[in-house]
Amino acid sequence: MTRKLTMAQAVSEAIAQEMSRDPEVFVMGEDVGKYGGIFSATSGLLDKFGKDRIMDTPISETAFIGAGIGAAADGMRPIVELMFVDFFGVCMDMIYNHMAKNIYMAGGNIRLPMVLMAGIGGGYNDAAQHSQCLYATFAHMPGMKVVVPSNAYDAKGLMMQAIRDDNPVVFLFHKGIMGLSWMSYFEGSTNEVPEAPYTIPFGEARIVREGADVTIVTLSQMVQKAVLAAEELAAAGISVEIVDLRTVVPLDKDTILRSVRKTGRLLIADEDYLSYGLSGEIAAVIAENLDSVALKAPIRRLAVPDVPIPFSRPLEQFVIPQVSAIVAAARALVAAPQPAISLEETHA
Amino acid sequence: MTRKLTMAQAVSEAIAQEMSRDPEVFVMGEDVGKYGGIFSATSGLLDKFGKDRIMDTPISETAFIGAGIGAAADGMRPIVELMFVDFFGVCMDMIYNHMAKNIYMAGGNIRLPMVLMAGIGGGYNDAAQHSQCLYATFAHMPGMKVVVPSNAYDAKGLMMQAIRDDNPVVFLFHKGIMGLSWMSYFEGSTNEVPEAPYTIPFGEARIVREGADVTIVTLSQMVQKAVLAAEELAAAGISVEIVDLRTVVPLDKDTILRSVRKTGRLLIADEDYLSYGLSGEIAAVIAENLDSVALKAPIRRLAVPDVPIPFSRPLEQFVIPQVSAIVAAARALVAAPQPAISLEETHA
Amino acid sequence: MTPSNAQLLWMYQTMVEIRDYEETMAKVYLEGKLPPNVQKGLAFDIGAGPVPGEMHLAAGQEPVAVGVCAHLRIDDTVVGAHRPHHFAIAKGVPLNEMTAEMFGKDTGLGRGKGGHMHLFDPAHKFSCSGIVGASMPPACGAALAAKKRGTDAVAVAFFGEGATNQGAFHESMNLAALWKLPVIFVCEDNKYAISVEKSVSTSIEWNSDRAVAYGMPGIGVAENDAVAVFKAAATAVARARSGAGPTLIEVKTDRYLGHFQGDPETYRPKGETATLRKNDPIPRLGAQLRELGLLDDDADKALRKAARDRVAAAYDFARKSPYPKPEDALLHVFI
Amino acid sequence: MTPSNAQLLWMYQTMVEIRDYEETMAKVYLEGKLPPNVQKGLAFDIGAGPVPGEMHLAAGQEPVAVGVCAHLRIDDTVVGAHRPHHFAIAKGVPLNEMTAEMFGKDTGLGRGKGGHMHLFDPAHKFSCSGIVGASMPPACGAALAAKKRGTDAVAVAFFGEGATNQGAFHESMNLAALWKLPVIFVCEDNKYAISVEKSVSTSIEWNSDRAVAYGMPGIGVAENDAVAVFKAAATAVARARSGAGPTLIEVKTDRYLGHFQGDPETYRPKGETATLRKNDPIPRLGAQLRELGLLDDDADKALRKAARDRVAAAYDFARKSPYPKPEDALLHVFI
Ligand SMILES: Cc1ncc(C[n+]2csc(CCOP(=O)(O)OP(=O)(O)O)c2C)c(N)n1
Ligand SMILES: Cc1ncc(C[n+]2csc(CCOP(=O)(O)OP(=O)(O)O)c2C)c(N)n1
Ligand SMILES: [Mg+2]
Ligand SMILES: [Mg+2]
Repeated sequence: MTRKLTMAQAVSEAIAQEMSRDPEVFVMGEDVGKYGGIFSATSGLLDKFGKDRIMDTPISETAFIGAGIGAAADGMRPIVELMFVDFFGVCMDMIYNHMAKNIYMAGGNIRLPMVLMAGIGGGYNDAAQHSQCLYATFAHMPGMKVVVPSNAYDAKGLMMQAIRDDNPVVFLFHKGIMGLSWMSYFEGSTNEVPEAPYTIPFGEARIVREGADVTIVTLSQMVQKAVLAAEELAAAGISVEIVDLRTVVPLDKDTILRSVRKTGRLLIADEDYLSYGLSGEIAAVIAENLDSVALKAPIRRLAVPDVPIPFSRPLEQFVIPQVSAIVAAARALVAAPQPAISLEETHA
Repeated sequence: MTRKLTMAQAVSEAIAQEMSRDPEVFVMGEDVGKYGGIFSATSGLLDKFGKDRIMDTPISETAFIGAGIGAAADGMRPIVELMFVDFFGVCMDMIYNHMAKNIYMAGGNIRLPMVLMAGIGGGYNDAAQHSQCLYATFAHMPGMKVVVPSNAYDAKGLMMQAIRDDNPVVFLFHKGIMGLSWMSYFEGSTNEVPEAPYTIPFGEARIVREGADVTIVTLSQMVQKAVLAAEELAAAGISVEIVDLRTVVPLDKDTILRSVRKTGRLLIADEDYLSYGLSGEIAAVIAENLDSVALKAPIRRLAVPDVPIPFSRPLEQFVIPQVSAIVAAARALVAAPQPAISLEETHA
Repeated sequence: MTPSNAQLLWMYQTMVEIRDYEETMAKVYLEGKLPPNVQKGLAFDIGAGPVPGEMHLAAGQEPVAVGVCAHLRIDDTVVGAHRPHHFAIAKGVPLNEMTAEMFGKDTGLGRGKGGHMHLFDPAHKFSCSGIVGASMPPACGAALAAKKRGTDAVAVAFFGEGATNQGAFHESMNLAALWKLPVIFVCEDNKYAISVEKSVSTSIEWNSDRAVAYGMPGIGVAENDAVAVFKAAATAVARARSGAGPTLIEVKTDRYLGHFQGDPETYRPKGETATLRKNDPIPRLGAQLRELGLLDDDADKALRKAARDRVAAAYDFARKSPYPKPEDALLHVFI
Repeated sequence: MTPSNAQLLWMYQTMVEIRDYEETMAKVYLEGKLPPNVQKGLAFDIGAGPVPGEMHLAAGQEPVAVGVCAHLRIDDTVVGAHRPHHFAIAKGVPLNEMTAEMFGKDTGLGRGKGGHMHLFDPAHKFSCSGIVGASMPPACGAALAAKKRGTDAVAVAFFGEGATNQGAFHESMNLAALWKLPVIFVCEDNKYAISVEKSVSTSIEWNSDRAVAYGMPGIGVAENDAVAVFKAAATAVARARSGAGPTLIEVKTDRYLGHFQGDPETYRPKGETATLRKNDPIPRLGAQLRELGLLDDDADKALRKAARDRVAAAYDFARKSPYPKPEDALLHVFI
């Protein structure tokens, strides 16, 4: 029988199993030891593996992420935690100019098996410097795989995959689905997780729910919101298909296209900033393929409307797309004038 | 009679005129003094204004950009140079978590009149850490205006506007259009510049060339490439309209939509990385408005294909879109099956 | 320089007010966050209640704030970090608007947009940031502005001992020393950076010894004591005002509460805070005042009541203030 | 520790080879870059010729490279900065593949993808970066790996005096000292960071004095001399190998050429480089060798010719190597 785990438990179990298997794996970061990671991603690991393999660091992200790069280039497999993704600004040079580019600049002559993990997301009023998603920022820069799980099962398999990958992987977990005892979370993210190790390949989106009328392309915590929205929409007679991207680099364009070809309607539900980010990229996938996608309505995007995340609850709830916003956007999509004829149909 | 200036001359003239007008304006950065800025953006300013106002800094981007923020919050108007935009990783926290967010977090109760300027772009084999554009990275994060001129006339007017703005402005000049004596450049970027001060409002794209068959939305150096491509295409009977965005925050969506409504075909020509960036955002503007845009073909994007910029000349020329690539893409757009029926037409 | 009687009284009364403010917040913060009002299974819900989000309180660290701010004028700049209330109060930031900000109200310093780590009061030249180490560069900038304008205003950057290992510390120290900026760097060594002890993060014992790396004076204050801090700050502020340049001060202080409210503090030796509290700097300064004849029971009571009233009024103001309209979230990205 | 005869000879011969390499590059680099072969109006075209892009040469700074690398084994790691050739050569990076990389050829260390600031040779544990200060954190990581594996390998981070004001310096120094990592930090003080003199960038004179801020030994080497560097490095490398931790070394050295090739050098006092060249460390070490009877005219000639031949062969190899196919640009983002 499989057990239910929170996403935090799933992540730390994946790390523990890989650490047991492979002595080259170790963990570095702020408060990853006694504290077990601020978001419990390394909970219990210090007791199991000791402080030589679960290393608390100074607040020196450039130095310890850079040290991870050096150790990885030497064949070790560091897992480095950047506590909140929002702190990337103090260490982005090590991340994007080195971790991400060294393999390429070496013409493929080195490996860089490193996992950089960080907490993302808002919804609990942690304001402008502690609530961002920013996955699109990493995804825009070549050389990093970017993994953004929505639930415990995926998190374990994707983390094991990440640790075994010889390339740098950025693993971003949304705080609001970790199943922490001190933050309300979406229960759908806590699910059955096999005890035995398993991996989930990167670049394969998951159809969370099949549907006929509207495709919602989404990821991370927003998947859980989309599920709630879909239930509400189903009651109103609107059949929603949910695509959970799971990884944004690589991006599973085929699954997106297949779903939108079927439903003819696309809603992108994203917790990152609206402009120049994830939602634009997904829109482009469609816009570049309008000869084979018959859209019944223009695509729609939900995302943070290009403002920093405000602290005050009513403001934050307004800027981060909520279940109700997904419902309203899906309804509006379905209500858009029909039928429409796509480029594709006119070619026939 | 107006004179022709290089873009570098235009930028330094704009700064000089504002410094003469307003004692609160000053310049900080590496090698901005005696050297006159590695890309000559501050050429001649040390002699005019002395070292208290044209300040060479240590290689401490976090400290001196942060100092710019502190001075701007105090009412001064610093112009801070980050030599290559590629170095943003060592100081992004000051840029995006502070410079960009402080006004918002203060509920509009402070001003932050600061210009951050940097050189962008490749084409001269400076490899992966010195050739990037990255404007989309800044544009994705709320709180910064992002200015990307394509020629000397615009550069002067936009720089004056930037200095006078009470908000932070990121001003990105492409090295390959500065008109430097040590780097080949596109001559179209050196043009007539009035001596008298003038400003160009942000958020107003410029129609560089009117056309009927294909819209090319582009910016920075790529505008000059598009102009050459348009001439070649005109000879082949294809009429191109070129939209120079000039600023990416704010983005002039109206001009883009107006042009694509007219031509029915969109090519985005971008020197930033392809995915999760500028080209996706422009594509989304269209995809969201397919009820009022009659596309004759799917949109097309040209950008750096998600690889770090390689050093070797044939490789770099391959990944950075060249005039020939623009020509080929525009031809392919026109050759795409026609006629196609848009959503809009079906609503009528 | 020893504090005048007025300064001693001001420091005492301000410490009392800060402590009351922080202890009140510790209580108010818990409202709505505990079972049975929260999602089933949770021990605590950080996002619930009238003051949601993280909350870093400074009870125990009052001497650092008052000892330094006793020397400051309204035109001097203070930049704090993620644990900012004691500095804000000592710098004169109005309690009402500050508290309203932490409640996310429209009357707050930032109309509710900033929250407790992002208090901006341009009138009192106070600001802070949730990013470790981020107080230092902007403080250099404020000092640079003062210098450029030829005033004798100074700037103070406060930060924790954990922050000294952030690159921004080093870059700012060098810049300030190089340019002889009128800035005072004040490090609060409260022994922990969240759960990480100083010995696990820092290769030497006294950060003030790092000042030599910049040719800057460093002053270590070994006692969590307002007068001791006052004396160190007197030297540093005078040096800055005179144009001689920056100083780095480190104060050994104590954090009585968790890193943030809700911190399980399992990393702390049992009984540690109880021991620390025995050396509480507030009663200690009170006793000194009494010895000097500046305080008696009645005056103390009155002063404490006055502080309590001001604090209570601020929380009341915050509670009664309206929330901003949701769509106001779209305002103020630019001005 | 004084160098053995073999070490003295190796240092001399390696310095000769480095100098020849750099001077050859200075010439080759200009090919195709000057009028009339370039766009009208240009004095120089950085993007033209067989070796395009920026080019930072280290003529004059050879003592730092050889004095340190004389102590290193193949399993020791070296991380350099944007001016990396002297380190690469002293660490044993093969000249052919290194040169081919700078020509952008498929036979290069990185198949032409890296270029001169991005030389990766995992076999000799050499790498470098174009970002100032970026050599230090990865060197800590290599040292950490050695420590975890219980080997006595060490890591060296080389960087310029300008880089010491980058946050990465401070963070890495603290981390290395805290974790007692077997790393040697070697600062080349060539007096300039592009056009900015050390006194305009750095608040103290000797960066080696900054070591005390980390409880780490600091060694200043006042002479641009291979033997002097050798001695300092001997202590530091021995300390690292023994598990006692890191050392910071600063060497006063001289940059004979521009910051990059094409640098107008208007910021330099007239005649400065001519004066510096009078103190050239290569003939100086040559004279010592002669005194010790380790060198005579014939041996010197032979050794110089051998170096010249190796260098010439490398440039020849590079020239004759094929370019990668354009579409190979899409490979190697991931492996
Ligand atoms: C750059 C950065 N890294 C990490 C954090 C997370 N963080 C917030 S407070 C803190 C500890 C700070 O310790 P210290 O500077 O000693 O201040 P104290 O909390 O003790 O007042 C950490 C690690 C952050 N906010 N910013
Ligand atoms: C973070 C960063 N800032 C700025 C630069 C631009 N830059 C390249 S080399 C250099 C000067 C470096 O001086 P130094 O460290 O003394 O080394 P040297 O060139 O003298 O060998 C500068 C400012 C850079 N590459 N990286
Ligand atoms: Mg602390
Ligand atoms: Mg130098």
